Amino acid sequence: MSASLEKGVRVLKEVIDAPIASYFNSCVHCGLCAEACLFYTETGNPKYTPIHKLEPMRRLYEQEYTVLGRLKKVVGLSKPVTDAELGEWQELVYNSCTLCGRCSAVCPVGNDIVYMVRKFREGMSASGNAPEGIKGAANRTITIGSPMGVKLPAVKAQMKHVEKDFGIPIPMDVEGAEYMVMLSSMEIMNFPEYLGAIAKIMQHVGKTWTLCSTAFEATNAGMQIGNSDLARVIVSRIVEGAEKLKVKTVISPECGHAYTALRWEGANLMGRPFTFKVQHIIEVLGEFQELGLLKTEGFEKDRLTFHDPCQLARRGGVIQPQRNLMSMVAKNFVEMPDAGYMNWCCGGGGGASAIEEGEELRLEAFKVKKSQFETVKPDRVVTACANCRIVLEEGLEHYQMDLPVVGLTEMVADHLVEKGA
Amino acid sequence: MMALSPVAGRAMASALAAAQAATKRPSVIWLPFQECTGCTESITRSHSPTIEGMIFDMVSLDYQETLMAAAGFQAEEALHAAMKENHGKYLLIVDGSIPLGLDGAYSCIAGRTNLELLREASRGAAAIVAMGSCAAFGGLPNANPNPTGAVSVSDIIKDRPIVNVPGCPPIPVVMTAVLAHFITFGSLPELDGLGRPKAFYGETIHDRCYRRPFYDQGKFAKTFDDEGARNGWCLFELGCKGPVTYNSCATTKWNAGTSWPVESGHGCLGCSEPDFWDAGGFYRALSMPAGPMQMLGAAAAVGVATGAAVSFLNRAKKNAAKAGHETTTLADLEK
Amino acid sequence: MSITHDKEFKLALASLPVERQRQVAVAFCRRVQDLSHDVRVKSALESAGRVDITEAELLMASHAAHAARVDSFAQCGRDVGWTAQAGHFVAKAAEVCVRIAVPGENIAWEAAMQTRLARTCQTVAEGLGTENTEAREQYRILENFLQS
Amino acid sequence: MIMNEMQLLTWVRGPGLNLAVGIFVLGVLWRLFEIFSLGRKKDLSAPRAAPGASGLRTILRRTLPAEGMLKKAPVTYIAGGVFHIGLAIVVLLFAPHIKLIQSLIGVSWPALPSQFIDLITIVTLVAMLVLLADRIMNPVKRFLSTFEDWFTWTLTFLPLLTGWLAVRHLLLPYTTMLALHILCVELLLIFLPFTKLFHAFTVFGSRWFNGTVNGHKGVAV
Repeated sequence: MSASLEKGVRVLKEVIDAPIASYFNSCVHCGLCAEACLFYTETGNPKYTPIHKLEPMRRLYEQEYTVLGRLKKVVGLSKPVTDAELGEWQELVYNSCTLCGRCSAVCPVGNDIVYMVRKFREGMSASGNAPEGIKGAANRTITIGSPMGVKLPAVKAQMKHVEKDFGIPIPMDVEGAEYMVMLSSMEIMNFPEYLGAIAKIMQHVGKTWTLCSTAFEATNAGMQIGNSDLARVIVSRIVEGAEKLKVKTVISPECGHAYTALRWEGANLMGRPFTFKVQHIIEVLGEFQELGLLKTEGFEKDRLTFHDPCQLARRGGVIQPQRNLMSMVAKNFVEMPDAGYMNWCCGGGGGASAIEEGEELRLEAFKVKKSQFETVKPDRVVTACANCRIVLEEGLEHYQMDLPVVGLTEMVADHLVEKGA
Repeated sequence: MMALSPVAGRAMASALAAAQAATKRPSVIWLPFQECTGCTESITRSHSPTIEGMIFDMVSLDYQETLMAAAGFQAEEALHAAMKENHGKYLLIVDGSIPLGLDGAYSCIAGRTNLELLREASRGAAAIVAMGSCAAFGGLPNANPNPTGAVSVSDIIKDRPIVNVPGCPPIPVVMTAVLAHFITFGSLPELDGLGRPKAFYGETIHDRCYRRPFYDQGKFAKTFDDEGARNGWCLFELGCKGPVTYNSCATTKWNAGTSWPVESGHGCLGCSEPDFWDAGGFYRALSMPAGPMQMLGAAAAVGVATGAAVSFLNRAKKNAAKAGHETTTLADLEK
Repeated sequence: MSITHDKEFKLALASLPVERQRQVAVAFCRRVQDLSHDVRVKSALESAGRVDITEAELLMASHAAHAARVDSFAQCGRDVGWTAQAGHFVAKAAEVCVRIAVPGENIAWEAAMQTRLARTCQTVAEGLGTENTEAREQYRILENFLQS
Repeated sequence: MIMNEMQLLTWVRGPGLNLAVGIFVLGVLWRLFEIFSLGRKKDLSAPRAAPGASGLRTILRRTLPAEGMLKKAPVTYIAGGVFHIGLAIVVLLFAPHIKLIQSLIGVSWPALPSQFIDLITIVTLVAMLVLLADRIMNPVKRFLSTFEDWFTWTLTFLPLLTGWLAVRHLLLPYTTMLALHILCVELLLIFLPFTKLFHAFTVFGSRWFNGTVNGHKGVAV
């Protein structure tokens, strides 16, 4: 066994726990998870069946933690997991899984398949079997501070631009602010207007907020690649920043995985509960709305629909606030089939959009979004995840659909009553 | 006789008349082994044909300890004379099982073991009727732990045609009807896999039981004196073996068609089936385990112990994996 | 008239009719258009620059610019250089230039912002930080445009 | 010596059943320990809502198809549902079975008429055949299927079939069929803890784990 494989196997032995054991023992090969997975439904290739993506881990579990599995291995009925096999599984564990969690939502025996894929990635990454694309992102996040190589000067440049554009100062490193706003590299590079929208909203509701010069990047490639050690390094920057600035709440940006990394995995990665609250920007806006702090004027009049980011809705439990916000600013808001809890993934989550060789498959899987859109024929799509936004735009462009995609936060900001104006 | 077709009935009537006309009635020798005389008691209750009718008009019963007038040496003489005179032609009836233990010493007649007697008598027999469950299947003496080493006739005799007429005792008319068949046609009736005449052992008690509708409706007597019992509901739950017992009690009934066990309120014991004595208890429903679940406690204990041992090993393995954790660095992402 | 800050600049742009806005927006884009190597961007800008452009032509140009913008997105987790990102914002600006706008929209202002982002990306890529004079250059372009 | 049918029946009702139930109990306890003793880490993230009864809720909720799924896999859901419900009815509401359960644990309840059980058995058998056909034809199921899938299907199908044949007096004498029926049930009991059939137990754990994790996040599943 090569040293890297040995490491991967050791990591897997460490992460296999009672839920995983229970899940593997419960699977009856009913195949329903395939029907929930866009990579199967759109390609018809059974190898994309979610539970099959875990086959090497299942065997390892059986061989390491069950008496019969050990016996089977001894007599040669169960083959040991090899490096080549893990290499072969890379496509299944990364390219064709966005950790969207639809499989976990439909499994009749209750298996949380995504939970297992996340754990399997620990072993895949430790054994050197993660895709180059996510490896690069992890590398840049650890060494540079952002998966896309964004450094502080670039952030400052965008801050300055936004300050000019919106005419509102952007605070940085303000101690004792109520909110610490995180960004994703995607927003810094592609959608600086998000930062402007935040500035506008915070000014509108009269809350104190700040960016943090040592922790502006919210995304966590360590989690996407499935390595807790690296994920911890990344998340600890945010924790240190938030504690240094003594903020009450850290706001995760319009980015699904950043939210999961910070909100649900963060404290577990750190090994201690957070001293601050973590909220997605949509949750924060929802709270402002409930408190009556958001005064809006006018409505979007065209036909709008909302694409629920998986990590926000299905895996994060935020489903209603975005709908309340939509209704606040849009007259003609229509829901797609399966919207909300069972919404279909854009196809680029879980690090998948960082994998170049997976693009063709992603576009194939995008057909499901296409058909969702075709059913309701919206004029524009609203979402709350920068990655969804780009993956959607690319897919729509590929299928020649003229359908603009916009961010919810910006849309809300656009409708705020200008105070004193 | 119920199962004979009208054609057979007519043939039989004329054959009987012919047999009567013959000067000599066929010889029948009845050997009693490890038995209780219940079978003899039973056959004397036959009403159609009656035992008297048979003995006087149809057969020459040359040896039957209970019924014959002779005893002791006279009886033995009669036996040997009949065997010699009718060699190859007589019908041998056996009731009771044959003990093999202690060289057969458990049951002897005139100083000779049953085994010896059976071997001797079978040599000249045209056919053998194993009358009653003991002769047919070993019966009660054969029940666990079988101290006498009792076996059935067919366990010993392999070279003669044998009819098994099981029952404890067999139904009287069944016994006489089998004899009548042999006398009339000179052959044995059609037999099932266990050597029983199909005419009488072709269907289960359950199939012909007048209480069957209650079974189908799920109406069961729970005790022998509850309302269900008074209403004549199914006795399955009280241990009735009707579903696994092949016999004609439900149709021929007993005592000249008066009644039969189930009609009188008791479940079938399954007395005409092999090993009925050891079939899990008379009052235990067929669907119930025959014995108590003795292994449950031990199994649970072993299960918990194995589980605990495996858990211990698994936890040790997992902890070792944890202890061996080396913080992953970027370099580790490569092979 | 001399423009010295954004408030003035924005108001001045907003007061222009859409066609005039488009012209000045194209002028802003011309300054940074070399940062994009996409022919679709260049042709969209050329179309936008024509005063006699029809709505159908605008629509076509808009599709081309849109495709160029989407193609040049910095993908989540991908290593994207700031130079390439500058090109993305040029494409975005070009898309604004060929938008069929309704009165009240300030496409010139939007284009100005996107071109400034493009310029910022370029200076970030060159390690010059955020120091650039794009805003001042835009004020000058507008001044000239208003005088002509 | 070859057993006669009554001896076979007596054996399967006696020592055979004893052995099978013993292995079953042993296996179930062992496997439950083996699986659930692996433990899991406490979730340190702040819950959105108290998990409350989310685990129990999921245990119940997952019995029905998830939103929009029935249309995607009607055969699996309908035949699967019919099979599970039918099996439960036949196992738990047939008078002789109740009698058996009563003798084992002392609890009993009213039975259903045997004609009704007969009908349910036929429906269940058909549902199982449909599921088998689907396993052969459906590309995903065929792809996932291993020896164990075919084996466990047979293990489940045989007790139903032999039980039905015994009650109906078909094919073999009742005694033999009853003995075979009990024997098949014993095989099922023996293999249940060591095959995917063990989902009969772990399904509750799995649903509960999934439910509590989601309850923690405030997602109702």
